[in-house]
Amino acid sequence: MASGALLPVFALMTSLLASLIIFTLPEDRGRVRTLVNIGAALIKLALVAVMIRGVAIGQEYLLAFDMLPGVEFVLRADALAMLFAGLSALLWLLTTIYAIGYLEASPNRSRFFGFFSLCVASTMGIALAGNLFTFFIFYEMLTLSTYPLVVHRGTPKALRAGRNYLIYTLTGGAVLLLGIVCLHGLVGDLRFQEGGHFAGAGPELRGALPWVFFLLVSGLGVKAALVPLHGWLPQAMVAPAPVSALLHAVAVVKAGAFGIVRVVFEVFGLESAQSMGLLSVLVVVASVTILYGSAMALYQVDLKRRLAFSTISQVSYIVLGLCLFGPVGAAGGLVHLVNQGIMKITLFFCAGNYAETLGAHRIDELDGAGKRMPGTSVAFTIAAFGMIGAPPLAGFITKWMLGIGALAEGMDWVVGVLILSSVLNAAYFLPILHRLWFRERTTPWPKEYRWGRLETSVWLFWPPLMTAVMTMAIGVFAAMPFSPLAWVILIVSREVAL
Amino acid sequence: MSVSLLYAFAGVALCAMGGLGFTVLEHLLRKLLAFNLMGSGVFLVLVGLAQHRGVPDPVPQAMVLTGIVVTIAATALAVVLMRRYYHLSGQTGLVVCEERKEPME
Amino acid sequence: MTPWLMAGLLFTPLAWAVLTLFPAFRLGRVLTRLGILAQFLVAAGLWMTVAQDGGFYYPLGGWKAPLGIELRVDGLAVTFVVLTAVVACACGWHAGDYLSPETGRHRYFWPLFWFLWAGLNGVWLGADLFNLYVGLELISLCSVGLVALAGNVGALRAAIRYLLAALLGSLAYLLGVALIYGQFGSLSLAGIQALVASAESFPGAGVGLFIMILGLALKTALFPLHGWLPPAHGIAKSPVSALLSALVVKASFYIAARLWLALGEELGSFVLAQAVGVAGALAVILGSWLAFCQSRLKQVVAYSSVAQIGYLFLLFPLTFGVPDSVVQLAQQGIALQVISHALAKAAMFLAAGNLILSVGSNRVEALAGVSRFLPFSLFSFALAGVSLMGLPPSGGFTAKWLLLQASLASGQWWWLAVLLLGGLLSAAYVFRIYRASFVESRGQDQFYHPPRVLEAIPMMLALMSLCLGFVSEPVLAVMSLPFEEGG
Amino acid sequence: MGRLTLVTAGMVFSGVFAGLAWAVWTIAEAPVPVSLPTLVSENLQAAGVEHPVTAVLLNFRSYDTLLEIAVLVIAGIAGISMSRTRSLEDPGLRTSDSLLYALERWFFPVMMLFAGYLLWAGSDRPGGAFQAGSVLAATAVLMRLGGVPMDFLRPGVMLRLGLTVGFSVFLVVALASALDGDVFLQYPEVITKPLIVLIETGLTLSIAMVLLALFVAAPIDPAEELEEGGAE
Amino acid sequence: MNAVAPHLLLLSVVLPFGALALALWPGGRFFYRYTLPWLPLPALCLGMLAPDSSLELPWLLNGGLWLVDDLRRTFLVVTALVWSVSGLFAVGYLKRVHQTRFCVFWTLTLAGNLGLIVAADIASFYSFFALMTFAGYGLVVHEGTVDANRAGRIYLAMAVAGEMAILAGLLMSAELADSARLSDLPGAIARSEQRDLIVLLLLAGFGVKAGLPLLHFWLPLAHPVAPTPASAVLSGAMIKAGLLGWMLTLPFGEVSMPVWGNALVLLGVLGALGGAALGLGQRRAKAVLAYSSISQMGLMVLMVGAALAEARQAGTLLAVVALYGLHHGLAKGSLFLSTALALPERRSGRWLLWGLIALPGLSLAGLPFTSGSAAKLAMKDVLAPPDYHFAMASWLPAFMSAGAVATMLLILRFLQVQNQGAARGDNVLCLWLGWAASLLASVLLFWVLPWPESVPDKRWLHEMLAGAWGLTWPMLLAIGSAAVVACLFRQR
Repeated sequence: MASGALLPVFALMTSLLASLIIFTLPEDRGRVRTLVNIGAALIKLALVAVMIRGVAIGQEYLLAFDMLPGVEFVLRADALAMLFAGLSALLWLLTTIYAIGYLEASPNRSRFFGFFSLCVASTMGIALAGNLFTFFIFYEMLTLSTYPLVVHRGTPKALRAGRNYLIYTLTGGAVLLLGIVCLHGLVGDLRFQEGGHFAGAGPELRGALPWVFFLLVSGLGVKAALVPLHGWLPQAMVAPAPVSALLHAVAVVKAGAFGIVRVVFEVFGLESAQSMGLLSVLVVVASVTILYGSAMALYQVDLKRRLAFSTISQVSYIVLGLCLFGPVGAAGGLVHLVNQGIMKITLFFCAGNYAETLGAHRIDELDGAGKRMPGTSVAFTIAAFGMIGAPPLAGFITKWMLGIGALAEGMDWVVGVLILSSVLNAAYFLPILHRLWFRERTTPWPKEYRWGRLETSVWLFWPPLMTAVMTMAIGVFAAMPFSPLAWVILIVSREVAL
Repeated sequence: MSVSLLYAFAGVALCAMGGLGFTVLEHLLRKLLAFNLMGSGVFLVLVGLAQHRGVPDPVPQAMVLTGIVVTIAATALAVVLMRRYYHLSGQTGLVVCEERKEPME
Repeated sequence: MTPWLMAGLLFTPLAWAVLTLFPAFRLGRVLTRLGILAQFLVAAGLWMTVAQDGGFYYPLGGWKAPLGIELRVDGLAVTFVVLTAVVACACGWHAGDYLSPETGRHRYFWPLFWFLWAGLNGVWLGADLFNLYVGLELISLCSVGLVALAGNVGALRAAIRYLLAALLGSLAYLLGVALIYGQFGSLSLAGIQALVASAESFPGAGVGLFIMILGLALKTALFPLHGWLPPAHGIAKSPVSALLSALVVKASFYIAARLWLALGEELGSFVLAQAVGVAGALAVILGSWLAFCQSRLKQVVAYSSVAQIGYLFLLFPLTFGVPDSVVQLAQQGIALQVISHALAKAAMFLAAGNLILSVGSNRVEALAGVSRFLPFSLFSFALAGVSLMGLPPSGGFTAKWLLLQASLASGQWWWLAVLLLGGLLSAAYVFRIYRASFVESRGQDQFYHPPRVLEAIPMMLALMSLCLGFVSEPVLAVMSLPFEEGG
Repeated sequence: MGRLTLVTAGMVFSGVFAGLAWAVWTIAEAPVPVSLPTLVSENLQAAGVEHPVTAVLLNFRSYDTLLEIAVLVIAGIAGISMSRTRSLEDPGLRTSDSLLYALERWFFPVMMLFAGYLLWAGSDRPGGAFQAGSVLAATAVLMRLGGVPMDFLRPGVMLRLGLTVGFSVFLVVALASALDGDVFLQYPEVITKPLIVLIETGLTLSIAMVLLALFVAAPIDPAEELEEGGAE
Repeated sequence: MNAVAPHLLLLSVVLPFGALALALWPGGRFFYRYTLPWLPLPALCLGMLAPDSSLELPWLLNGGLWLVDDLRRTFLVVTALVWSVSGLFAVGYLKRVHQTRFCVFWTLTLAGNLGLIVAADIASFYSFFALMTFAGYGLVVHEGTVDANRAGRIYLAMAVAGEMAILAGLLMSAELADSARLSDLPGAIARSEQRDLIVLLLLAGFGVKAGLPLLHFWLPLAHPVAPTPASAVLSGAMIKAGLLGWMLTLPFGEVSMPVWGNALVLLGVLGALGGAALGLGQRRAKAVLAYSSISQMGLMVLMVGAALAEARQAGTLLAVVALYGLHHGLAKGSLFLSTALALPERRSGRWLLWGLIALPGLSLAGLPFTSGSAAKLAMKDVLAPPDYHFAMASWLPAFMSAGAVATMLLILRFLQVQNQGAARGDNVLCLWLGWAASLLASVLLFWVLPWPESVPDKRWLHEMLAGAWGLTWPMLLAIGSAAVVACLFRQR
C-alpha cells in the first residue's frame, strides 16, 4: 500500500523540509519563518494523528529498503513509535510557538529554527525507526542538530557546555554503534519486533548477548543521562529555554530512554532480557540515578539547573519501569515517557518565562513571582506537583503504575525508591513554590520587561498553560481511550503477548 | 651469473646510495642528483634483471626509455621550481632557516 | 558505443588539455565548462554500460595483455571514473569563479587540470604495472604544477617537497615493477595474479610488492610518510587542494589496493599487513590529533586528510588471511570510504576556500561570528564533516559500518577501537571549527559574500557525500564486480 | 645532520641494499614463466617498424608513450607557468663569446643533420624521437648560451604550439586510428610506418621544445602572490 | 431525590473547582470571598438529604467511583457545615492583602476535603487527600509571619512524609487487592502476609493528618498560626480526614489485631492526656485549642484502637467515632471561630458572650444535654469492658474519665486565656453571623443531623438523666482542681 509506506516519510519530511526552507530564509523574514514553522508543525501533528488512528485499528505503515548489503533502512509506525511521535509532534508545536516568542528580536533566528526543525525531524526518525541501524542514523543526526542549539548563545559557557555535550554524546554514539555492529555480527539485521528476537536463543548467543546489551545500553544511557553518564545534561541547560525544554522533554534525553525501550522490548524481548539477568543490573542503575538526580537537584540554586537534575532523576523512571519485568511496570515506564515530557516542558517553559520576563534565573530571585505572573506560576505549580507525583496529575499515574508493577513482581524495595525519590522531589520543588506564592517581593526584579496586558508575551504565556492543562488532563482522564495510559496499555498488550 | 645480472646488482647498489643521498643531503640540487642516481639504479635493475639470461628484451628497454623521459621531465621541473624558490627565498634547503643564503649554483 | 565512451574518457581530457593551453583564462573557463559537461556525460554513460553489461578488458592498440596494454573496465574502475567526474566537475567549475582571471599564471590551471583528469582516468582503468607508473607520474607532475600555481615561497617549498616525495615514491614503485617483471616476465596485473596463484613461493617478488606498497604509501601520505601532504594541500588554491585531497592521493592508494588484492594473499605476509594497518591506525589517531592542533583552517582540513587516509590502509590487514566474505566487506567498506572521503573532502576544501574568501583570513579564530553571515558555506563544511566523522547517514558512516563488521568478523577486534576513536577525534577537529564560528564576537561584522555558485558547489558535494549512505547498496552492487574477475 | 643520523641512515640503506640484492638473486635463480621477447619478435611483422624497441615504444605500448609525452608537456607547462612573461633576457645566462658564436654556426647544421639521422634510424636500429629531440635541445641550448636571440621561446602561442605539436599529432593519430577500427592506437596496417614516422617527427620537435623551455624558463617574477587568506 | 443525588454528588465536588474561575478576572476576584459560605452547600444538602447513592466516573484516573453511604454522610455533614460557617466567618475576617490567594487555597482545600469524603476509588481518594494536604499549606502560611513559615515548613514536611506512607500503603494494598476500589482494601490487607507493614504505613500516614501522638508536631504549630477561619476548618474538618482514611482502609471487622489495638489505645491515651497537659501550658487561645484537638483526637484514636483490636465491635465503634467526630468538629469549629471575636465593652454583654463561647467548650467536656454528652454516652456505651478481650480493655473506662477531666481542664484554660487575650470592641457582621451559625450548629443542629445508623437509638434524654452524674463528676473534679490551683497562684 503506497500511502502506508509514504506516511512515515511525509511525517519525517515535513520538519526536514521546514528546516531547509528556514535555512534559506534571510534573517529578516520573520513572518514567513513563523508561518513555515507553525504550518509544518500543524501538518505533522495531523499526519501523526492519522497514523495513530491507523495504528489503533491495526494498520501497518512500513518503508524499507537496503542501504547496504544486508542492512536495511526501515521506517515503521507501530504503537510504540506513535507514542513517541505523538509526543514530539505535539510538543514541537508548542515549543515552536514558545520559541518564536522567546527569541523575538534576538539574532540568528534562521539558524536556530533551522536546526530546531532538524532536531525534530531526527526525533521523528528515532520514533519511526524500524531497526537499530535506522535508529542509530537518526540518533546521531539528533546529536548533530542539537549542538548548534546548545551553543546558540555563543558565550564561553555555552560553548563549553556544547563541547561536553558532544564529548558525551558522540562517545555514547560510538559505543552504541559498536553494540549495534556486534549484534549485527552475531545475528544479522534485526527489525524491531514485538516480543524481541531472542526468546529461544541458544547458549552460544547467551554468552555474547549480555555484552552486547551492555554496549547498547551504555551507549543509549548517555543520552538518557543514566548515572554515571549524565555529566552533560546539567551543563547543557545554558541553552535557550525552548531548547532546554525540547532537550529535556522530548528530544535528546527521551531518545536515549526510547532507545532503551526499543532494545529491551523489541530486540531482546522482555522475557529473554530478564532470563539473561540483564534487567536486574539496569534496575539498580536506574534506581541509583533516580535518587542521585533528586539528591543533586536539592543543592542547585539555579532554577534550570535544578530542573536539569530533576530530569536525570525522572527519565530513569522510564528505564526503571522496563526493568520491573511485568506489564504494569512496563506500562508505567512507558507512560512516563509522555508524562515526564509534558511536565518537564512545562517547567522549562515557566523557567524561561521567569528568565525572560523578570530576569530571574536563580531560585532566590523568584520571591513573590506568583503575584506578578500568576498564569506562569500556576502552570509551574501544577507541573511541579506532577513531578512530585501528587495525584491526580500525570506523575502520579506513573508512580502508581510503577509501584504496582514493582510489587506485583515482588520487588518491594523499588517502592522504597519511588517514595524516597518523591520525598526528594517534594523537597526541591516545594520550596520554589513557597517562594513563588508566599514570599513578599521587596526588591525590584533583576531585569523586567513588560508586554502590555498579559503578564508576559502572548507567545510565551499560552504554551506552559496548555502543557500544564495537559499534565492535569493526562492524569485525570487517564482511563479515557487514546489517553497516553490507554495507548501504553495497548502497546504493552502487544509487546508482552502473554 | 651474467654481466646483466652484475648490472642489476650495480643498479641495486646505486639505488641504495641514491636513497641514502636523498635522505641525508639537504641541498636541494644534491637531493635531485641523488634522485637521478637512484633512477639510474632502478633502470639498471629493470634492464639487467630482465636480460640476465642473455636474451635481449626490448620491453624493459622501451620502459627504461620512457622512464628516462619521465625522469628528465620531472628533473627539469624540479630544477625550475628550485630556481624560483631560491630566487624568492634565497634558500637552498627545505628546512626554513633565515640566515643562510648560499649560492645556488 | 563503448569505443566512443572510452575515447571520451581517455582522450578528450588530453585533447582539452591541449586546447585550453592556448586561450586566456576566461576563454579557457568557457572551454573547460563545455568539456566538463561532456566528460560527465561520458563517465555516466560508461558507468551505465558497465552496470548493465558488466566489465571488460580493453586492449589498446589492438595488442592483448602481456604484449600490449589492456585497460580493465570494471565496476570499481567506472565507479571511480564517475567519482572523478563528479569531483573534478565541481572543482573545475568552482575554480572558474574562484581563481582570479587577472593573475597571468592562472591560465595554466586549465591544461594542468585536464591532464590531471586524464591521468586519473588512466590510473583507474590501468591494469598494466608500468602504465600505472606513467599514470602516477603524470598525476604527480600535474599536482606539483597546480600546487606551485599559488606562486609564493610557501607554495614553492611545499611543491618541491611534494615533488621529491612523489618522485621517490614513483621510483620505489618502479623498482618493485622491475623486480616483479624480473620474476614473472609480465607486466599485466591479471596475468601476474594468475601466475602467482600457481602455488610456488616468490620471495623476491614479495620484496618487490613490499617496495611498491612502500612507495605508494609514500605517495598516499601514509603516516609516518605524510610530511609532504599538509603543506602542499594546505597552501594550494582551494580548488586545487580539493582535487589533490579528494582524488590524487586516492590514485596511488588505488594502485596499492589493487596490487594487494591481486597479489597480497600470496606475496604478502601477516606482519606486513598488520604493520600497514598499524601505520594506518597511527595515521588516524595522530593525524586527527594534529588536525585538532592546527591554527589555520586549511591545515586542519589537510591533516584531516592524513587521518582519513589512515582508514584506507586498514584494507591491508582486513583482507589478509581472512574468509572471502570478510574480504568482500572490507573491500566494500574501503571503497565507500574512498568515495565518501573524496566527496566530503572536496566539499570541505571548497567550503573552506569560501570561508577564507569571506573572512579574509585563514585562521580558525577569524571565523568568530561567521555563522551568522555565511551559514551556507559553513553548513556545507559541517555536512562534509558529518561524513568525515563517520556519522550517519553519510557515506562515511556506511563505510565505517562495513569496516567495523569486517574487523569484527575477521577477529581483528583491535581495529574496532581505531575506527571508533578516529570518529571521535575527527569530531573534535570538525567541531572545533564549527565552534569557532559560533563565538559571538564584537569584532568583525561585515563579511564578503562569495558568489552563489561558489557556495552551491560545495553544498552539492557535501549533500552527495551525506546521501551516499542511502544509496550505498546500489553503488556497491555495481562495484562488486571489480574484485571478482569480471570479463 | 648529526653523525648519528648519518650512521643510522647508512646502516638502513646497507640493509636496503642487502635486501634488494637478495631479492634480485632469488629472482635470478627462478625461471621466467612468460617470455615477452618471443612475443615481440613474433609480432614484429605487424608492428610496422623493424627495431623491436621502437615497436614496443610506438606500437605495442604506445599508450605509455602517449602518456610519457603528456608528462613532458606537463613539465613544460608547469615550467613556463613560473617564468616571467615580459622579457627573456637573463644576463647571467649569456656568454657573448665570439668564438663560441662562430663555432655554433658550424655546429648548427651538423647537429640538425645528426638529429634527423637519429630520428630516421629509430625505425630499425637504436635511435628515435627522444634521442633526436635531445640533440635538438642541446643545439638550441648551445645557441642560447651563445647569445642567439630566440624569440619563439617567449611564452606565447608559438611556444605553446611547439610544446604540444608532437603530443597533438600523436593524439590525432590515436583518435583517427579508431575511425575504421574499433580500438584506439591501432594503426591501419598499410600506413603504420608513415604514421610512426610522423609521430616521431612531431615528438622530436616537442621534446626539444620542452627541454628548451624548461631550460629557458627564467623564474624571476618579483610580484609574489600572497597565500590565500593573507599572510601566514 | 434518588435521581438528583448523583448530580448533587458531582456538583458538591465540582462546584469549588468552578469557583476557581472567579480568580481569573478582577470583578470575579472582588466577589470571590462572598461565595465561600455557599460552596459547601451542595455537599451539605447531599449529606442531609440524599439517600445512599453512587456515581461512576469510568474516565477518571483508573476508573472513578464516588458515593455517599452511612459513614461518609456523617463526615460530609460535619465537613460541609464547618466549612460553610467558617466561610461565612471568613467573609468578615479577610483583609485585602492576598485575599484572592486565600480564597483560592480555601476553595482548593475545601474541594479536596469534600472530594476525599465521597471518593470510593483509591486514586481519586488519594488525589483529593493530597489536594487537601497541599492546598492546606496555603492556609497555614497565609499570614506570612516567621511563625507561620516555620509552621508551614513542618506541616509540609510531615504532610509529605505522611503522603508517602499512605502512597506506599495504598500501593501495597491495592496490589494485593488487585482492585481500584477502597472497599476492597481492608479485606485484602487482612489476608495479606504483609499486613502489619501495611497497617503501620496507613496508620502512620493518616495519623499525621489525625494528629496521632508523636506525629502531631505540626498540629499545635500550624493550627494557631493560620487565619482563624482556616484554623477552624483545620481543626474541625480536615483533621477528621485522617480518621476517615483509617476507617476506609484499615481492616476493621475483618480481623482482630490486639497488638495494634493496644498500641493505638495507648497512643490515644497518651494523646488525650499528654495533649491536655501540654495545652495547659499554652498562652494563646488557639494553641490551647489545638492541643485540645490533639487530646480529643486521642480519645477517638482510643476508640479506633479498640475497634482494631476487636473485630466484632468494629462496626458500632466506628459509628460512634463518626458521631464523636461530628460533635467535635462542630464544637471545635465554633471554639476556634470565637477566638477571633472581640468581646463587647459592656460587662453584661461580655459575660453573655463569654458564656456562649464557653458553651461548645463545655459540650466538649460532656456537659449534659450538649452534643458532647450524647457522644460521650455513646462512647461509654460501646466501650463496655466485657465486650473486649485485649489487654487494655479493662482500663478503658478509667481512660475515658481521665480524658474527660483533662478536657474540662483544657476548656477552663482556654476560657481563661480567651478572657485575658481577647480584644474589646465591635465585630463585623459576618463574624457574628459565622460564629453564631457555628454555635447554633454545635448546640442545636447536632441533634437533627443524620447520625450514623449503627449508633444505638436516640433514647438519649432518658439515658442522659441517668448518666448525668457520670458525665458531670469529671467536670466538677476539674473545676475544683482548677479552682485550687487558681487560688494557690493568686495567693502567691
